[in-house]
Amino acid sequence: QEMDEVTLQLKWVTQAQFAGYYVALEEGFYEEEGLDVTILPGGPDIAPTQVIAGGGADVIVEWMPAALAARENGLPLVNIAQPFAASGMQLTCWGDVGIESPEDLDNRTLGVWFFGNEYPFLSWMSTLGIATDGASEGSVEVLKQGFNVDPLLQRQADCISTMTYNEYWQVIDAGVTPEELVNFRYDEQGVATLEDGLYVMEEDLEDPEFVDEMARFVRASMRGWKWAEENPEEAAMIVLDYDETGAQTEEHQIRMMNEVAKLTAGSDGALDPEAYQITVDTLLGGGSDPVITAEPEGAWTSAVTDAALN
Amino acid sequence: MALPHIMERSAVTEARPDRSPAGSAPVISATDLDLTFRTNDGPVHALKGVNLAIGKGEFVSFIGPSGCGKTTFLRCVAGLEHPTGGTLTVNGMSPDEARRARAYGYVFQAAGLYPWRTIGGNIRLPLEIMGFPKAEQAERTRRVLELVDLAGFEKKYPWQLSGGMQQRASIARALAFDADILLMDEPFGALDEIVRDRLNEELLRLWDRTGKTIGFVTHSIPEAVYLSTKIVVMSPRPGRITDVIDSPLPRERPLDIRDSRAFIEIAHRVREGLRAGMVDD
Amino acid sequence: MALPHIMERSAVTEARPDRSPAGSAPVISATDLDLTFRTNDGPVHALKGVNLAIGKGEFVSFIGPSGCGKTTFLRCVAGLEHPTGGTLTVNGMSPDEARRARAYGYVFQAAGLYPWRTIGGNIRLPLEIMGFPKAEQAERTRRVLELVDLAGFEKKYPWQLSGGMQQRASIARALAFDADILLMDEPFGALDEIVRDRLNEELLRLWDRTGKTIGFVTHSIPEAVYLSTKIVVMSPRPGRITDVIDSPLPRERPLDIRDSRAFIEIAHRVREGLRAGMVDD
Amino acid sequence: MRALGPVLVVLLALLALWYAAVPVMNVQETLTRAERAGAVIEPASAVERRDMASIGLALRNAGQLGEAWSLERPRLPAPHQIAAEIWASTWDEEVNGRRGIVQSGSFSNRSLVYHAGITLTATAAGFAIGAVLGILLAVGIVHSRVLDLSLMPWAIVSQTIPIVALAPMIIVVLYSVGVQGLLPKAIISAYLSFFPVVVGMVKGLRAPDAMQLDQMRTWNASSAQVFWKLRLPASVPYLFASMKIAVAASLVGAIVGELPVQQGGLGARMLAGSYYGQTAQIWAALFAAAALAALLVWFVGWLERRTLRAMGGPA
Amino acid sequence: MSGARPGPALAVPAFAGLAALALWSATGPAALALALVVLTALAGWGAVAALSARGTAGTGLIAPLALGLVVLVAWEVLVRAFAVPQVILPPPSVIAATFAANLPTLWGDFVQTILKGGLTGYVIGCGAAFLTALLVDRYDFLRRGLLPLGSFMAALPIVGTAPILVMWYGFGWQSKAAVVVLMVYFPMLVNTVAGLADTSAMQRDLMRTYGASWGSTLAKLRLPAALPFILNGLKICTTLALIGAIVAEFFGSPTLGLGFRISTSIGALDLGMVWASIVVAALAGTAFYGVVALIETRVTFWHPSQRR
Ligand SMILES: Nc1ncnc2c1ncn2[C@@H]1O[C@H](COP(=O)(O)OP(=O)(O)OP(=O)(O)O)[C@@H](O)[C@H]1O
Ligand SMILES: Nc1ncnc2c1ncn2[C@@H]1O[C@H](COP(=O)(O)OP(=O)(O)OP(=O)(O)O)[C@@H](O)[C@H]1O
Ligand SMILES: Cc1ncc(C[n+]2csc(CCO)c2C)c(N)n1
Ligand SMILES: [Mg+2]
Ligand SMILES: [Mg+2]
Repeated sequence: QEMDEVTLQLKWVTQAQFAGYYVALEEGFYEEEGLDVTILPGGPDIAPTQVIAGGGADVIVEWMPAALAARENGLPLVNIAQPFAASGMQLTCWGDVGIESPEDLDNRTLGVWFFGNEYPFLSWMSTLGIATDGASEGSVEVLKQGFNVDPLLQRQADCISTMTYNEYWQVIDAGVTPEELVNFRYDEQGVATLEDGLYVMEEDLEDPEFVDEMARFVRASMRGWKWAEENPEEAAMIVLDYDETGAQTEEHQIRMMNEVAKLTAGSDGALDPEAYQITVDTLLGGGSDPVITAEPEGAWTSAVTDAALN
Repeated sequence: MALPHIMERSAVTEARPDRSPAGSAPVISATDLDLTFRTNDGPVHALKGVNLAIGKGEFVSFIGPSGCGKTTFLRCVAGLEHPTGGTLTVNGMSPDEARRARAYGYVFQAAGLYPWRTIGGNIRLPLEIMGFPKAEQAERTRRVLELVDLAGFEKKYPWQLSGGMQQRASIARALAFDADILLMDEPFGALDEIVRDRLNEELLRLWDRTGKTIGFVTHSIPEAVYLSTKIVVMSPRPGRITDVIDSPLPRERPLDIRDSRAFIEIAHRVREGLRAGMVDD
Repeated sequence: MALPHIMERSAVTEARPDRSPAGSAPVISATDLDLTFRTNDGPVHALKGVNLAIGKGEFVSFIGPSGCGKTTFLRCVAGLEHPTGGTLTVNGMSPDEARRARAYGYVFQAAGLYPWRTIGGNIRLPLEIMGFPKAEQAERTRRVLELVDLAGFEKKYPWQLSGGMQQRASIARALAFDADILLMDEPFGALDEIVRDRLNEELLRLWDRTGKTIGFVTHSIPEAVYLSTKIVVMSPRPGRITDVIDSPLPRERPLDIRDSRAFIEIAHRVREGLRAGMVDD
Repeated sequence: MRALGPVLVVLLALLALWYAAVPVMNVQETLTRAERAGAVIEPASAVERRDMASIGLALRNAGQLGEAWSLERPRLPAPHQIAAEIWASTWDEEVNGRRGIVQSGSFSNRSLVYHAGITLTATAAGFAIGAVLGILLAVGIVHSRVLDLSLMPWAIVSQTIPIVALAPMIIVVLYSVGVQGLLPKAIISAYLSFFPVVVGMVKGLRAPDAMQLDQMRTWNASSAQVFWKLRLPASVPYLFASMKIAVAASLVGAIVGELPVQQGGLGARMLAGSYYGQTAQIWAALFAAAALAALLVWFVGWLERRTLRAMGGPA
Repeated sequence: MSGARPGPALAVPAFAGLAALALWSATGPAALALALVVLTALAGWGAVAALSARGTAGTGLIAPLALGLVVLVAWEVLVRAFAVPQVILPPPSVIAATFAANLPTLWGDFVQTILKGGLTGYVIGCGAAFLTALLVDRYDFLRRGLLPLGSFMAALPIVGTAPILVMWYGFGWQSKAAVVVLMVYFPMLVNTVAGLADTSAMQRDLMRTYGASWGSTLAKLRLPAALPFILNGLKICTTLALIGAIVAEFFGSPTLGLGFRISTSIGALDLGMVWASIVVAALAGTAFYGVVALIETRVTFWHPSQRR
């Protein structure tokens, strides 16, 4: 039987954040759907949007702000599924410097991820009425945070961006007690944006065969996700086996899997239009320099999930 | 005072072409040769009105102060430089044709052996380039090595030989393809006097044995007198011939000949010619 | 045949020290000088049992085949090399003390001018180092430039001068600080015969005018004979003195003197001495 | 061997300096840990300590610095920590580890041996491409005046472009035209290594002086003969000198190329170490890379010696 | 020989005409565009060959510009003709437009990365290397002990050192300067040491005959003799310094700088901005290199390599 080839480009390195796809691959869920899937790990400065534009992938895992920004820049990406129901991004601060509420952020130095991940932060600051051009009254100093949590540990920044499932635990692993830290979940600040969705090129969706292929892909992936939620330890081990850098540790990946499961828990793969609207509103409200200037049209479709889930 | 003296010599020079030995056509013949280099600082008149005929089997030395055009003349003969006026023939051909016909061997001032080739390899180099068959290459290499007294050193590398031996190897290389003409530009300039004496003796013997026509540039008056059948004295700016001296010395020349009356007289005349050229300058 | 001849000369040499002119203490005096270089290939015996006394105002030439130790001896005198045996004094001091007392000027084989300094700057170099006042530096520079006939070239860079002019500048540099002893290691080796002749004449004149003591290394027999009051002939491996010839030529020496009987005889004796050394080897 | 003495002395001095620097560099973290463990620190809070000079802080709390040489996330790890990490991620992992070569039959992806192997392959491929390209360009430049005039300035400009910063994009673009795996890394590696080769090789091919070229003319040699028999042999010493620089550049290129791809290699290892704050792992990978570079340079030097000897140079 | 070639009178207009034609065809059929690009390149070759055969003054400048022009035309035409997505490779015209529209931003990045990070690191690194070289030259022990270890240090790849230095020296330009110091230190050291050793035994002996001290030998002989090497080192280090400063910004930076701009713009798929930043880097690098090369020709005018 002829297998359909699908290439998936991840947003980041191989880790439990992408456990569902690796599980689906390892457990043969893709194969059962007649798919021959290749998973390409991402990495720093690899833009999945660019990869798909160049034809290097059929479908990508991307965060919605980056996908919508790309759409405005002339790359028509469409969300076909949203395995992550909730956002895991937060700002983690030292409590002992006197930060308790968002207002206390004024005049601080903050570490932020750029590379398309800065939009929710900028939008949040704009709703708070805080500028981002240097540590002074009514403004914060923004650092382009690198790949790790050192800026916080070294106290080069008062707060840094973390994911609930990853960097936060690295801070804890470094010996910091949860009591010393204050977390601001973007979810709770009302500036949540959708993370880790599946995106394809708009023109590809005109082909019913491709839609069918994607439906099977999403179905198998969601099976993978649910399997991973139920078997976090096995899932983490599968991820570890696929990690070619050999840098991940079992303990950390199992914990990450457990945390990720909380974010995927509410999702069957279908995009929640309400969450989509919050994301769009957040991005449109990005202050003087919004990420997107107009309400996007056709940036998501339920055609694939409809086919997949029925 | 010096001027009429030169004029007289020049007159003699110009009369030469018909005087080449045995009346046969000269091997190298230059008429009214001119060469001007174009440089950034303006033209350099390197050769002016040079007339010279060299007959078969002659040993001709060129002597003159630095920059007088000795090298330039030799290079013209070799087809490495192109005269801007006058005519020059080698074996009746143009110098370029002669070069392509491999009519001559050229020995540069420094030995210029390739350090990555053995002595044998260095001597084989022109033979390879000229496409001699392998067996003949070996045979010729053996023969010229013997000729310059370097048999047994074929497998050695240049740095394993003394300066004098290197220079002999370089001469062997020029001899290997057996051109009738040998052009040598200060081949012994870098050697000390004693080694030089020995090589001079050997060169004379070689010339005697092979009957080649030799053009030889030198700065040393005794060397020029000792070696040549004909000494061409040149003066600079623009380079021209001020004197051509036919040597009365016999073909057989022991080194002692340098203490002879005749030798000292020719040397004196050469020195006078050189000084005249300087004063004239 | 050669051996007794050398022995005889050596005997004469050893008798020398007491024979220095005017009976005054010699400026340079070597007794049983030995020098062995330790190299990776084993020791090189560069000087062996050298005995020599040079009196004030003498012009002493050193001649011998390549590698016989001429340079090494001069360097010992200059305190640049340290003998491994025997004693050597310069002006009654050790060579090192003499060096620090700036007792001599040294001229190397190649001109060795610093390309980043003008001719004037090069001549000023030793003066700067020795801490002469600015005004005197200028004055001395002017004077020695005139002495070597280079007035007007003070602002030029070395490469803008011919080889002969560079060599003269290098001599001027050695003269600038007016040491009583001048040590010259083949200063004219790289020059052509005509330029060399002229520089030889000028050097003689300078020596005559200043009364300096000069040690002069050369490869050229005529040069040695023409210049010296005393010619030291050396032979190699291990380097030793085979002959010391006191020249009967007068102090006044036109270039023509080289065609004279006396000159030719001395030259002959030098050549014989050199050959003997070679055969002996 | 004679050189070993001074190297050892300097090395020991550096090590001593290093050990002395460790408590100063790590003072903040060490004191924070001591504070969490209940010790009395002066000043008492991390916020107060934040902007203080490290040396002063270290001196005032000299008694609390015992842990500085064994922190898990040090700013500056102690040499023995790095040594331990290198040991653990080479011998120990391969011999005793579950994925090591002893138990699994292939090199463990957690060992530096495995990653050095990946990097070495990319480096070798990149170096080969870069060297060949550099030599070809040099041949073109020496033989064509047009290329000489127009290409050389651009070769210089090419080196002012921060290719290292563009590596991710280049890999993506290459990916889109179907080039993947070893080749993209090799291309970046080649980009960094071709330049020294061009410069050195042009110099080498032009090393024969006018006399040697004239000599060839007197024999009426063709330009191919001049190239093979004169220019090429004469350029060998220059070629090797520049290849030593190029091979080190190749290694840097390969490491840079590995960063975004994250499919193994010392570069991926360094980044992962940085990403997870495993300082010792970065340092170990760093030292492995430096050792690899030294090895490669030594290898080129060895090739050089062999070639020159085969060409008859003084041994 | 040269008479057989078309003169510049023919080749130059042909080149210009073909370039224009190629640009005009950019949105037409790909094959035609490709053919025109090849023809343009050939005409450019002919023009440069004709100019250089004549030895026309300024060929040294015209030739590289002609090649640059050929590359730009080919780039523009091929990107358009083959409809390469802008998010993969934008055409030069788009890059130029972005460049022009973002001058203030790019200027700020230039100041941050090149002037503050690159130049400071360059000065400190080269200066430290120079002083070390003097020490190494003075004490043979250090030469034999330090240089082998130095070559080990030179092999430390920037991608490993940059995160560490950002951790040590913070996010500002200081850490970038530190990365640059580490990058330029060794090449500069090696060159200076080689230069200081590049005196002949004769030149050194000459100083000894003057009874010169170490200091005056250094000032009057070794330093001047080392200048060509020192300047060569300085020249090599220019490009290293810029690359180091830019790359280090990938590992943490404030919200400006060329490295920051490049990485952020890739994330936003603003490829025009990416390339505009690269243009700034290349211009700055070439200018920096050019300035040092110019100083080199001025200061070492006496060196044979500068005299022809
Ligand atoms: N390629 C060249 N371009 C310009 N001028 C040249 C060139 N070759 C030689 N000259 C000049 O032509 C003149 C004659 O030079 P040539 O080399 O023939 O002299 P020479 O007699 O061989 O001198 P030497 O004894 O120093 O070798 C000199 O003034 C020299 O500077
Ligand atoms: N530094 C050294 N180390 C080892 N051997 C040396 C050294 N300097 C000179 N020699 C050897 O000592 C011997 C004498 O050398 P020296 O330079 O004094 O000869 P020379 O008479 O000046 O020769 P030339 O006429 O070639 O200049 C030679 O065999 C030489 O190889
Ligand atoms: C250069 C760079 N920096 C930060 C992120 C943000 N980011 C997106 S997913 C992810 C993994 C979470 O553990 C992180 C850190 C990025 N993509 N690239
Ligand atoms: Mg000549
Ligand atoms: Mg000598």
